[in-house]
Amino acid sequence: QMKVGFMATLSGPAAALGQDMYDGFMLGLEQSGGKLGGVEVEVIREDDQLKPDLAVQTVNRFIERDQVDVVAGITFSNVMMAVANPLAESGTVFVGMNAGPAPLAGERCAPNFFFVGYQNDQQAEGVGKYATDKGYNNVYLMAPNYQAGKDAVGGFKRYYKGGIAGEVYTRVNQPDYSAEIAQLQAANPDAVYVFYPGGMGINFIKQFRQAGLLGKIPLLSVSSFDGSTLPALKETALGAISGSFWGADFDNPANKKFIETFEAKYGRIPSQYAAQAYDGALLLDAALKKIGGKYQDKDALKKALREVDFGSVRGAFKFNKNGFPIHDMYVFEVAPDSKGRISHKTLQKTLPNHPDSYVGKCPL
Amino acid sequence: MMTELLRLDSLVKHYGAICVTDHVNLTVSQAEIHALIGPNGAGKTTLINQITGEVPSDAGAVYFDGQDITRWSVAKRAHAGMSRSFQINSLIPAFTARENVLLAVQAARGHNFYFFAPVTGDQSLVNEADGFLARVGLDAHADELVSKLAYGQQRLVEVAIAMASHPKLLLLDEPMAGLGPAESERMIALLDSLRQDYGMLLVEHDMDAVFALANRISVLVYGQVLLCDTPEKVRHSEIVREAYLGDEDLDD
Amino acid sequence: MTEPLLEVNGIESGYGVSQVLFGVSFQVSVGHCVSLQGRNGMGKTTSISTIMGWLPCWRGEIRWQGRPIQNLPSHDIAQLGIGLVPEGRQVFPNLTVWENLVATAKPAQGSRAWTVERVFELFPKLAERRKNFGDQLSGGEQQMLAIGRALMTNPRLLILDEATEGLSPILRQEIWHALAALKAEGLSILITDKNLKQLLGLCDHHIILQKGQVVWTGTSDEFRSDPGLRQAYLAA
Amino acid sequence: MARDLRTFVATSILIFLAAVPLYAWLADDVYVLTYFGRILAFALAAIGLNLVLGFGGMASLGHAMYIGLGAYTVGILSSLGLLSGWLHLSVALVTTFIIAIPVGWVALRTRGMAFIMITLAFAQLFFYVFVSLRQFGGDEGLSLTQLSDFGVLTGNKYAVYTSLLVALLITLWLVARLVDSRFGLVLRATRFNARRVNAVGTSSQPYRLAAYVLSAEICAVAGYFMANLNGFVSPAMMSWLVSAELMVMVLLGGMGTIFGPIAGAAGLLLIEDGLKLMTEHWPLVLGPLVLLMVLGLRQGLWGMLLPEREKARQSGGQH
Amino acid sequence: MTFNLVLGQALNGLQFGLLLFLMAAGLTLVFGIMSFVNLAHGSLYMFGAYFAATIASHSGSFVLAVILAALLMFVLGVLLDAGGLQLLHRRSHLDQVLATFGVVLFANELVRVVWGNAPVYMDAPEALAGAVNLFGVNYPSYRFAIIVIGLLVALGLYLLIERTRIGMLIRAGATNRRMVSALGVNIGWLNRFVFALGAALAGLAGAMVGPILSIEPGMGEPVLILTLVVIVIGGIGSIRGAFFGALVVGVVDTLGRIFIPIWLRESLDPAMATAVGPALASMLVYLMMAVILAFKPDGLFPVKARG
Ligand SMILES: Nc1ncnc2c1ncn2[C@@H]1O[C@H](COP(=O)(O)OP(=O)(O)OP(=O)(O)O)[C@@H](O)[C@H]1O
Ligand SMILES: Nc1ncnc2c1ncn2[C@@H]1O[C@H](COP(=O)(O)OP(=O)(O)OP(=O)(O)O)[C@@H](O)[C@H]1O
Ligand SMILES: [Mg+2]
Ligand SMILES: [Mg+2]
Repeated sequence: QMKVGFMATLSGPAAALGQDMYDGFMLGLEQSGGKLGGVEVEVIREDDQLKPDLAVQTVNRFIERDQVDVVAGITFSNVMMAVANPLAESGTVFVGMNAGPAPLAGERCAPNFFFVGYQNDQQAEGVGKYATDKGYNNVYLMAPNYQAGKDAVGGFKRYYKGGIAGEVYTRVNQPDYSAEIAQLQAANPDAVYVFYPGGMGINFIKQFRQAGLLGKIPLLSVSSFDGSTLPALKETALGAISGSFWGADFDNPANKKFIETFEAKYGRIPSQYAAQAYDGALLLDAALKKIGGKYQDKDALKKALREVDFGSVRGAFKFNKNGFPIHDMYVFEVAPDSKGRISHKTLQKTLPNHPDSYVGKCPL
Repeated sequence: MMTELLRLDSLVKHYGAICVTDHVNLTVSQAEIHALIGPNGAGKTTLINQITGEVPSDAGAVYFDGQDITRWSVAKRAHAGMSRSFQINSLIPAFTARENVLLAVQAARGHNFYFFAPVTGDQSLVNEADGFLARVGLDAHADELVSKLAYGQQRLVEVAIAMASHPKLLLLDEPMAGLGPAESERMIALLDSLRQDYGMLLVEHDMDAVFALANRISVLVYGQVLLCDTPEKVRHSEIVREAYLGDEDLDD
Repeated sequence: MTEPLLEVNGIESGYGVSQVLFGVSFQVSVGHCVSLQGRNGMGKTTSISTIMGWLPCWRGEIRWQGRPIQNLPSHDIAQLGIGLVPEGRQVFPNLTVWENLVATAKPAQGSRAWTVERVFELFPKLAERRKNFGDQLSGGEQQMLAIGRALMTNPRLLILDEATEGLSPILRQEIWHALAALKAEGLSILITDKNLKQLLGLCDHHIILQKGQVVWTGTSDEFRSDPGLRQAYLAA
Repeated sequence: MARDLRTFVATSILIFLAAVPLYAWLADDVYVLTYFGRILAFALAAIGLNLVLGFGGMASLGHAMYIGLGAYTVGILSSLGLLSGWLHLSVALVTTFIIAIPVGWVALRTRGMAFIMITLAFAQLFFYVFVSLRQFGGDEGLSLTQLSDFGVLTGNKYAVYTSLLVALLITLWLVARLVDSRFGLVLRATRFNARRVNAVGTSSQPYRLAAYVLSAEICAVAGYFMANLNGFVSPAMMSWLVSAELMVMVLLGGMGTIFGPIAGAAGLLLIEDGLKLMTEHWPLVLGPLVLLMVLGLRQGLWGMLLPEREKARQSGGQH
Repeated sequence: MTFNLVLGQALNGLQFGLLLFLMAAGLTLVFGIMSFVNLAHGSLYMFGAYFAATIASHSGSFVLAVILAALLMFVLGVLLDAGGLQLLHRRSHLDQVLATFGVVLFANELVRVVWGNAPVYMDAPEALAGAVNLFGVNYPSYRFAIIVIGLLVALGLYLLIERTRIGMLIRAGATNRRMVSALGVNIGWLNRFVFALGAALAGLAGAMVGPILSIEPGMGEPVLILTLVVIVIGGIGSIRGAFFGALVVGVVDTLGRIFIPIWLRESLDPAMATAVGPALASMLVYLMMAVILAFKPDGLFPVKARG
């Protein structure tokens, strides 16, 4: 029996993401009959409570006590950074399902790390490209003042060639944006680009709309108006643009099956977080199949993970040498889906076969 | 002539429009009990607070032992040899009677930055504290938490603390308040026995005590010293009788 | 006229695990004044606290006009018509004098009902300080306020625990006069005080407590005629 | 009798903690060292907080800041290539001293709720400073490429655990002596009545400040150990939630008791983990449990074992 | 920068302040006046928001949702008090902190179990969707409604506490419950009423902010901290203090957020300015609190007397 240590943020305000990841992963597992590559699997579920020190302890337990074969999950970058060292040192296979911080794609990349989600900057880069394609020449940038926010702005700027109307970093978990919105309005930009995950995004867009700006000024975003917040936003977010590598309306067999079974089981449209984790399960399943279920052979498993084609819900998928994916970036518009529910509608592909920007620094 | 311990030079305190102490002049000498009497709200407690420094004065000066201490902090004044009891009990409820007194005893020995040796292991400190408790007749209650003592007993702890910091001057704000007749008598005897060692400023509404103890009496009315004289004179002063004493039979 | 208002029968009570009262009994009749005496720490305040429901009554019973009231919540006890002037004043520091008086006031039926004006008449000093907060008052002023506050509930029984403590002699005399007048109006009084002479003048009955037990009870005349009493129970 | 019981329980707990490395070695289960190491580190910090909160009545909601200072000293120095463990420790102590004095001096001007909030404010200031220090990882923290260097013992989990345990025992002993000393008497007195302390001629402020600085130092040592346990430091260690958790540990264990913080830290963390094993919705159980403990125990886990009189002492004699 | 810009932003600050006051009002009542440190106040606010969102989505009426949410919270307040919190009224502040911390844990998890992990939906009513013109500034009408309600609550509370006998009794009870009850007042009921009123105000605030903020588990804690800051800066124990404290925090925070980065950009090199500016702006409220408390330990508008 193979052991998978699954750790995510499953409590606190950000628990929605972790829960989606867990649901997605378990769904993938269930579809292959509770087995991965024919091997009976025991999933040890742990909540990191978004506390880095607790996460380190838990990962140590996975490695030292439980002696798991695979560590999976991890919702937030700061938790990822905290556990990167012990994971890299132990050599245990790690399948990351959301957080993809830059240092781990670059100088601190490790041969046992496989990020089935995305590198943090990639989605932003796609939106930057979109803004350039649209011919915007005066974009206003906003993000919370922490590393992920700065990365999201940096990624955008990397592919955006026009001018910048303003660059504002707000307080983490700021409730009120009226002053910033007034300032933004005064700058009269072509478009606004924001990175406001979770509750911050909800606060922002509600207030943006009440100021009468939604629909007037194009609103571009990443990780803000996604599957985790749309149910709370509904028509409030109609028309907002967001960048990702996956959308619920993707028309490929893997995705169709995923959407169908997920909705049937959980009664909601899956989010990107569920999709990534589901992909993680598919990935493990395919890799293990390839090596005939010999999960004890770590090197073979790593090799298989790196090479296997598992039929991702996002379509084309390939691991780069740093363990981060090369995949297509898209932008979406918040719009009603075929059943009239508010979801994402694919607008266009922006960056096909897009590698991350840090792979050059990876010594592997 | 006795040496002068405390001299108040024209002390003033206003609260808003009310002038609570109005240019008060007063002296207390070594080995003297100077009683301060006056109607309720005349400013007696305020005056004591001004002397100890808890209430800053608006004008005037306080001299103690020849020094101008008007701007000194509470702790510094206390350290220089000025000690008070509070009109309303102000003890450490979670401490035993002994610990309460110890606090004062050790304060008198300079700073307390001794982190290591247990206080109760220092026999000289403990003995001294017990000595003061014995003097107020509480030796049997040394180990009781003061919050469990009856009100009257707590008053006695107040006095013991006041003595324990080796003061030159005792400022006593209604030490008899809350004491029964018997305890009052005991307190009077106690204060009487202390008079050689300290100068005392005694605020009290218990006239038996005042007339039994005081060498001099000052009468404070509306913040002003109406009269400062011997007990005999004060007792028979018509104004004092009218403003303060009424027709209380003093020879009860 | 001697119908009992408050009866205390063999109550036992204390703090936490330490027992202080060991069976205290007495009664206060309508229109009577009763004094509780004893040296410091003998249980006077504890008796009063138990009557008021501040302390649980472990054993025995307390009756108000024949109805048992021990261990009722204190507000119910107070509502029966008991006004308390507690030991240590306990005025509300964050209320003004005026607010202290009216906050818990209860209207009374009779023409001689206590009102703010009447309290200010009794204690003119309070009128001067009506806008001051409780903790800005001098000790004596607080005592006046505590008495005024109790009177404003227009009680049938007034309990005074060391109510003249800290008052100037002239004011003390006024209080004694006022109490005499109140008694004459039919108010019942339970009082502890150290001014024996005044107590003897005012009260009909005296109860002496020693170590939580009643050791003597009698009238003022009986008290006066027993010269050993003072020495035995009240002196040091 | 109660005293014997307390001695018995305390010794059992300490013996248990001392037996952990032995078990780890015999059962070849290094994880128990990590696990109980974290409990020890929190217990150490809680002892520090208890010094001001429990004995001095100063409810600081900012002590995580000192944990962070201790931890970041290790992180920053080792990222600069300065590895000596003794250097880390002494720099942590000195930095904390330099910062705790002015912070404490200002904060101690206030009391009660204002003190809680001003200590929180200072902690938040430092929190934001470290969040914005990009060169040291910002909010994503800093991985230690190398732990504090102690020769052959470097990074040895047994050594880290054992030294942490020794540090805890020494601190425990020092605090036990301290509260009974002349200094301790003044400190405990200020908790209940600073006015009285001043009136006897002891200016209370220097004593409160000294206690504050001392407790900050203890927390810094705890932070130093946490950095070495986790091999990682991050601003999350100094978030107000950690300060709050420390406070909960002290209260849960029993304010102003010597052994309480250890009981509180172990209690909270163990209960939390135990509940997590039983249900995914563990806070649904933990919450009411905490509430019931406050209502039922009054003086915390350790206080439960105290005799009546000591309980009364803790509550300032009120019933 | 123009005077108009500053004025406009000052207005934004004022309205943020009023939003804060609305959230702080119930807490002031329970903590400031009744002296009960209720960390669970944030949870009550969260429940208010969830109740309102649920009622609004079922009934479609926003007004009904707000009113019912406040009423439900009043009832819940009564139940909570009767169900054990009353025992905490006479405990020390620290006991209250610990016990209500337990309640917070429970409440957040309960919300997660009942409503799920994800935030829930609530929108402003149609009638308030537009904007009004205020001093030449275009103002979202919904914000305007919040300002009006904030002011009404402030006035109502002020009158209740300072001008009524209930208010006097509440204040008296905060310092000496025993004495209040010995004067014939059922302090238990009084406290229950105040607590429930506080809960209703929290519910009202939660319901009112539903359309502009995210309704999610744990939404109460950041607000709790901010409102505690407001109360302490204003001076514990007075409605006036909380009101002005909220305005001060609102204005300083807003102006700081906007203008500190601008000033820094003028005086430092841009890279430095983008690094320092937002960090400084995040610290501003706490910096302000530290400075104010260092100089005025009792806050800006201390109550005249305290027990
Ligand atoms: N902080 C204050 N603010 C306003 N007025 C005050 C303050 N403190 C005291 N007072 C007033 O000053 C006057 C003098 O008070 P003080 O306590 O000195 O009187 P006292 O002579 O000690 O009276 P007593 O014999 O009743 O104790 C009183 O009328 C009191 O109301
Ligand atoms: N809060 C308390 N906790 C424990 N014991 C107490 C408490 N208050 C009083 N006692 C004890 O109860 C006994 C009776 O006290 P009580 O206050 O009733 O005396 P009293 O007769 O009113 O005396 P006094 O004249 O001093 O007011 C005393 O021995 C005292 O030690
Ligand atoms: Mg006085
Ligand atoms: Mg008494």
